[in-house]
Amino acid sequence: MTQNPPAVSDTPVLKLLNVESAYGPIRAIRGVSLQVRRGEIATVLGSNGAGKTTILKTISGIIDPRKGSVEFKGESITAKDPAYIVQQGLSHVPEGREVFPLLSVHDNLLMGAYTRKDKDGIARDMEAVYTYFPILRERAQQDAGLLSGGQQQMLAISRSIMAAPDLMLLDEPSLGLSPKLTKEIFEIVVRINRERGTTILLVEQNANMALNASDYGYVLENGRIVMEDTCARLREKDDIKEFYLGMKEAGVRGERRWKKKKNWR
Amino acid sequence: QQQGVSKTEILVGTIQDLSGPLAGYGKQARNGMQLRIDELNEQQGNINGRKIRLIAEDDGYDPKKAVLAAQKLVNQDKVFIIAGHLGTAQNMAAMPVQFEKNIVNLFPITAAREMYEPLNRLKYSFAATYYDQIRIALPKLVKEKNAKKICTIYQDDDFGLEVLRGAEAGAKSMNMELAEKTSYKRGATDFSSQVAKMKASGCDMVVLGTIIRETIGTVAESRKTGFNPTFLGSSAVYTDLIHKLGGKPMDGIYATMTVQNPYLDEASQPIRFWANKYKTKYNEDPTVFSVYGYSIMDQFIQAAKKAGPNLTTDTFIKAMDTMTFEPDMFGSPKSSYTATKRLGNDLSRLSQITDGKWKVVSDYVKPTP
Amino acid sequence: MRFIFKTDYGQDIDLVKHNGQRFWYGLLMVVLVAAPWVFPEYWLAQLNFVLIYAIVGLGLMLLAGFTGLFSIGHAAFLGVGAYTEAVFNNMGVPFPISIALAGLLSAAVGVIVGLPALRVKGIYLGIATLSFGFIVEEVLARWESVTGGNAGITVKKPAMFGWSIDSGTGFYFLCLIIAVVATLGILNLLRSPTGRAFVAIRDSEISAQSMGIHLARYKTLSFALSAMLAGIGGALYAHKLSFISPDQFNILQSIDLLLMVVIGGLGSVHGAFLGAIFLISMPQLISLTKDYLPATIGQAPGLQGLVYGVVLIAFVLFEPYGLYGRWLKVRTYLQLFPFYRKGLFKRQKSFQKSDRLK
Amino acid sequence: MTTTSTNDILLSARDLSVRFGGVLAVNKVSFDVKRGEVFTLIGPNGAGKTTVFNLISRIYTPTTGTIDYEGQPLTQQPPHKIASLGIARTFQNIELFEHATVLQNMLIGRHTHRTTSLLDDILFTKKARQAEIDAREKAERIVDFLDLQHHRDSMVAGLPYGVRKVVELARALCTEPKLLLLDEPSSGLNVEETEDMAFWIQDIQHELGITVLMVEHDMTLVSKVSDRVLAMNQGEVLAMGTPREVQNDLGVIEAYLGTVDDVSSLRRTAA
Amino acid sequence: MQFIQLVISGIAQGCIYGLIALGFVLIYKATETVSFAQGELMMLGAFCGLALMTFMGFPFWLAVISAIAAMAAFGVLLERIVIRPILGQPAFSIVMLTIGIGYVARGLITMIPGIGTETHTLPVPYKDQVWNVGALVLNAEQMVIIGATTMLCALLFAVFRYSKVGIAMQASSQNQLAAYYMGIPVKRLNGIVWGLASAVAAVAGLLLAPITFVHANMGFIGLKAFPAAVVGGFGSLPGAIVGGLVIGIVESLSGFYLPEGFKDIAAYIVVLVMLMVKPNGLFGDKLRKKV
Ligand SMILES: Nc1ncnc2c1ncn2[C@@H]1O[C@H](COP(=O)(O)OP(=O)(O)OP(=O)(O)O)[C@@H](O)[C@H]1O
Ligand SMILES: Nc1ncnc2c1ncn2[C@@H]1O[C@H](COP(=O)(O)OP(=O)(O)OP(=O)(O)O)[C@@H](O)[C@H]1O
Ligand SMILES: [Mg+2]
Ligand SMILES: [Mg+2]
Repeated sequence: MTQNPPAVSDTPVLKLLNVESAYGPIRAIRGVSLQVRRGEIATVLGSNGAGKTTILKTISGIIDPRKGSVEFKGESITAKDPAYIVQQGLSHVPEGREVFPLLSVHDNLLMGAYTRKDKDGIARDMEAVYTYFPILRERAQQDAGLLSGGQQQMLAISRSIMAAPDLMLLDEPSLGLSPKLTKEIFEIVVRINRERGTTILLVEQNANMALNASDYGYVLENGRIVMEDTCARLREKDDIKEFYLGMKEAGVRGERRWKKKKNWR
Repeated sequence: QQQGVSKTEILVGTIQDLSGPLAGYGKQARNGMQLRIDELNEQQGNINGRKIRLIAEDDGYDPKKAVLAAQKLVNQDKVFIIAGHLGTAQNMAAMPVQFEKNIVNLFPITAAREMYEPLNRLKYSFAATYYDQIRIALPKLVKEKNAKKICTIYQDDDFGLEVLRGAEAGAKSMNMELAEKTSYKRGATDFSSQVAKMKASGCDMVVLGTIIRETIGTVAESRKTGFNPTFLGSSAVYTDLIHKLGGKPMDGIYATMTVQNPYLDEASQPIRFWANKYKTKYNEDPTVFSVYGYSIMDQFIQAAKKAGPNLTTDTFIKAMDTMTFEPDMFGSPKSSYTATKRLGNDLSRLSQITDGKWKVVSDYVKPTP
Repeated sequence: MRFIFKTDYGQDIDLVKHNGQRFWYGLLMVVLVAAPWVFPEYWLAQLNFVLIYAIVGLGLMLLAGFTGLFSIGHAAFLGVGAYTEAVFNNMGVPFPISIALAGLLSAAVGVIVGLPALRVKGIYLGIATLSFGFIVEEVLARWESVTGGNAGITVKKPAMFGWSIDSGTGFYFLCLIIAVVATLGILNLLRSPTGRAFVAIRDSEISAQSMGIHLARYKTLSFALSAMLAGIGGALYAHKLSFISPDQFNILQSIDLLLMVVIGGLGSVHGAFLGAIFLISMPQLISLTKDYLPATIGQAPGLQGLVYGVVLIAFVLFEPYGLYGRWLKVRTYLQLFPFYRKGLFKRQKSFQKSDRLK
Repeated sequence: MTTTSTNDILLSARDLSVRFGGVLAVNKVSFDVKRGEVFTLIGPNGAGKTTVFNLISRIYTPTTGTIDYEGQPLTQQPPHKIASLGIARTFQNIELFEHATVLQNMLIGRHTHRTTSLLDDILFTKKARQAEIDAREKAERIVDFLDLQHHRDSMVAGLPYGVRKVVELARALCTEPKLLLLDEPSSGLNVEETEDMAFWIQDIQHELGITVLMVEHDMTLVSKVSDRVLAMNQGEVLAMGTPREVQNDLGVIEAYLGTVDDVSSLRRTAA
Repeated sequence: MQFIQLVISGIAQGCIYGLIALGFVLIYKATETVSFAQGELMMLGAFCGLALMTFMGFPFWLAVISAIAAMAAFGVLLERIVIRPILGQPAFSIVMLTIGIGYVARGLITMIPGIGTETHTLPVPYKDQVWNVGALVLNAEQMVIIGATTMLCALLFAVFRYSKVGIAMQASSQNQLAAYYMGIPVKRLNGIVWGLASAVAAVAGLLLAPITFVHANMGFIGLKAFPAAVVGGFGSLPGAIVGGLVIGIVESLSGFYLPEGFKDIAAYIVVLVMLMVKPNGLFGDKLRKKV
């Protein structure tokens, strides 16, 4: 990337304070506080069931937090209607694609731009996502439900791009994408961040990609944030290397099947 | 100790459809009964020292609910008698419950033959059945109009069936056959093919096993398509709604009737007075069903008085079985009961809509021998 | 909270998990057996209806609650059962045989009705069953030589080998026994491969199929079993009413049956019973309370329907999981008593997803 | 990495094609899966990999071509028979029974092994009870194998994505298959969990002796566990061979793997 | 001639079914629930028109427009109070709600003293007019229904096919969660849908009233409209009309040419045959889940 990135300002676009969310009796996240500053890409790492998806869902109002507050662009959006939150300039690429199966690809994209009024801008962005993912143009009239898994993922991301949001929440965007496309997706994410100044909160299993593309990272374990730092520094931590980047000190795990306890050095 | 009779009170139960398809009738019948009871309790004093209290249950025209309602009345409220229960299937389901406890089923509002057949000492039925009405009236009208081909359109349920059977019996008594029998399902709105069928068979006399909206629908469709036979309906057709809703095309329809419709501007003064009293009390126009309810209660009161101070099911039956009820102001025929004759009478009159109103056009029709 | 220490897999499979349950269900049985001597006649009659409807409800629960196939024509099976019983019983066939025939014939009709279920789902299936319901009703009305047509038929008391059940008590015990047997059968079914196959079909057909479940066979089986219970219920219904006519088995009856299982709580055996209690007692409760209302309201026609509708709406709004769901909450509350947290059952936002694709 | 030396072919696809309207999803694809090996399908999104799985599990019928399984034509079998032939699968988008617990899901997997009749079930005879206990034992063994003790009695509806993937695997294993079809087993798993998955797949191959046919995008996992790899593109075969061979195939790199390996280029350059 | 006359009657009756089916399809397309209250909404619409025309003395057109508007508002209100609290629950909960709404509507109307239990007639200007074309008799009431139905159907079709709001309604029915993620105001749209459906019901009620009269149970005709919707394919608006016509014509012809009883169940036999031959109806989408 050669272009000059817009400076990351210090004002947080998104601020979570002590958020606790639960599914019935199961508390999925407990006292999570995090911030995403305007113009940056932040990432949340964490193992299965750590609560990453729950955080994103809480932000976009899909589940109401038990405690704590969520602030977006200085306004509290705690437990607001999800549609309202999205209209404030936030868009969410959900886990598991969630396309509109019986609408055509084209209509799916149009729905992405539901909150927008500028016809020209929409047409421009439509053209842009078709360039990112030519297959979508090819399948514009096909029902989205008949796309392959990866194609649906492309559609889900594109749909979110169509919203031209201020803040994008991405839940595992590379899920089910080919290695080549995975890289491309991250390039697109970074480009959108750099070119449009879109702030991004990224949840990703592919930690290597995520840590390289992001500016700031949080590590989530069992619903709690156990570590946060700039990505540059996170990349250097041993635990991160071992558990998230798969770089092992030779012989620590190797082909043997026991797990080392994480102690967050 | 007789249930439902105390020193000061007689408990009368009734089961009506107050929420189902016949809620209109059910309500009117109940109001009619209540009107008579109020007259008794407020003005005329009592029956051998007892006032009447009416307990009305709603069965929504559902036999299962009728059983439960009967069970409540008989076993929970412990009524003395059940009177004026609306609906054939509903009565059929409720009667065993009553009979088990020796409770009389007095004058159910349904003109089905099962209400007095087979004979049971606890059954009393008050008015000519649809079967008899048509069976007796049809030959008279056929002769009068010199009709050649008789058809019938009937509702596909127990009610319609009774009319059909009556028509068949009536035709048979003249050595005729029904040229066309056609039916529709309750709640139908389109009668075009039925009318087309009857038209195609060239009928000049149509027996209507229909109620209100279906009568209007059939007749209107016929008039539109230029099919103009003589229409004869049962007493179910004899309601002011036919001409009120159907308007001009309804003129000329015949219907059998047992009591007169209480028009508010009726010529006969007592009926007019009664109708207006009803209207003031319930804020709606009375209909024949109000009259049914009123008459049922009136005749019960007469019989209960006659039964004397020791009112039990047995004394009541004894009184009933020697009762003769004179024609009342609504023009009902004289009726009488014995231990073996449990249908008050099988007579009906013919009436016809002329200028948007029912007019009585014949005296009580006697069965042609 | 009760913790059960399990020592072998058999314990997981047992119907009764611990002594507490054993005690409560035992007590329930004692009350049911003593009912004829304890409750007034009127209540006993209601209880009897409850048992009959619970039997039908169990069948519908199996179909709708566990297999996910909604039938809006279930009254047809009730009708087939009732008429079979009426006809055979009146011919003098001993009661055990006639009721078995009623069940079997209904099951056979159920198989036929189940056929479209192999191709269609959801609303389409609903309408298919509804259509069958209408057709069966019409057949009952038109086949006069057997059914007596719209005039209906009177059903004699159940009798076998010169011994007839005519007292309310005898008939009550008959219903009780059948209800208990049916319940046990369903419970057994649900803890065995057949029951699991039903649940699998409900949740994902494609995946059930890839697990080797023969969709057509199990769907028809579910229809057949469900119809059989409805038929047996219908036979008892015929005796309880002692007069049946085709319009007793119309769409409104079908809707009532469906409401019964949904209000009871879809997907639970308790639900069938709770739903039956609701269905039978609701109109009675309304009519008991209306005497206390001012006459203009209490005596107004339509009140029954209105209240019924309002209760129904209130139910869905406040307790979408039905009576059984409510019961579970009450139970958890009691078990957790001092530690119960307020938000425990706070309803989550939930999101509907098309089930056109299942 | 062991390669099985048997020449015994378990599944063989010949000239498979399937067309959906204008889309030729699979075009003349042929391949053989040998008994005991781990055979992996890779390819760009929309290449037709899942469709091949769907053809094998008879969700779709091929427009042309045949599939033979143990020497018998598979295309004549009804879909529900596939499982009893010993073919189990997982789904790319996870198709679990949401309103059942993990254990119940796995027991449903035992369906093809049911021994009881309907009557046994209704009466819950001794035989039914014993069958039930046996099924449980089998299921519990797999629970242990896949480390699912923790989730054993949880409702699937509440499980995180990654665990569901494992539950699907567990359910498929419960059918005791000969051939296991895994559609992207590692998607949604992090590095550590993917490693676990690799171990499991190896164990499935070696200890349970199950042949595995897999679709996968994670090349680390692919090269670790597969014996042979088939690369597809736009419905056609692009390359076939050992993981290393395929990974070095220029066509595969072009269409699938991409050329840039260093992701640090993504990083924000200081302003 | 006979035949043509029967077909014309069938078409007219079919349009009635179609018109009500339109309401079902509308709700289904936009919320994926089946409204069992559609018939009752129709009944309320007719009573509303009746009240305006006969009790309040509004002129015909004003009464029609006010009745439709009032019912639309009522629909929105209904959604707000009753449906919204459980928005997102499984579709079947909402089906139950609509059954409940049906009971309440019928109960409430029945409770109105002196009016509720009666049958009324709606004084429309074209009442009882007939045109004789050759030997055929065309009925004004039926012609009005045919015309209005066609127009409504075209209008709704356009809304769903081409307007953003229409597409968004379908989107939220297919995947509510995703609709929220897109910022689609699902709740508001739902309100609009129910408003629309009530308005359509009101139109149906007003058009039907001259033929079937106004009474508390007039909504039961909705049961015939279900088959119509299914034959057409439940998600298709033109399908609703075509399905209605098919059923209407089959009914009319079978009433004449087939033995007694067939007319009443013709609709249901048609449905079953259709489901066997073409499980998704004439215009329904062929759906198959891709895994
Ligand atoms: N609908 C639900 N009902 C009950 N519990 C749930 C539900 N959804 C999630 N959970 C629980 O909440 C916790 C966090 O789940 P979440 O989906 O946020 O994890 P995650 O970090 O996104 O995992 P993954 O990487 O697998 O997507 C998990 O323990 C899970 O079991
Ligand atoms: N039922 C169907 N109808 C129409 N097109 C289909 C259908 N199933 C698959 N396709 C098309 O066939 C192609 C192959 O799909 P498939 O799901 O096999 O891809 P895949 O290789 O599994 O891709 P991914 O890695 O993204 O899952 C895609 O372009 C898809 O759109
Ligand atoms: Mg997640
Ligand atoms: Mg795939």
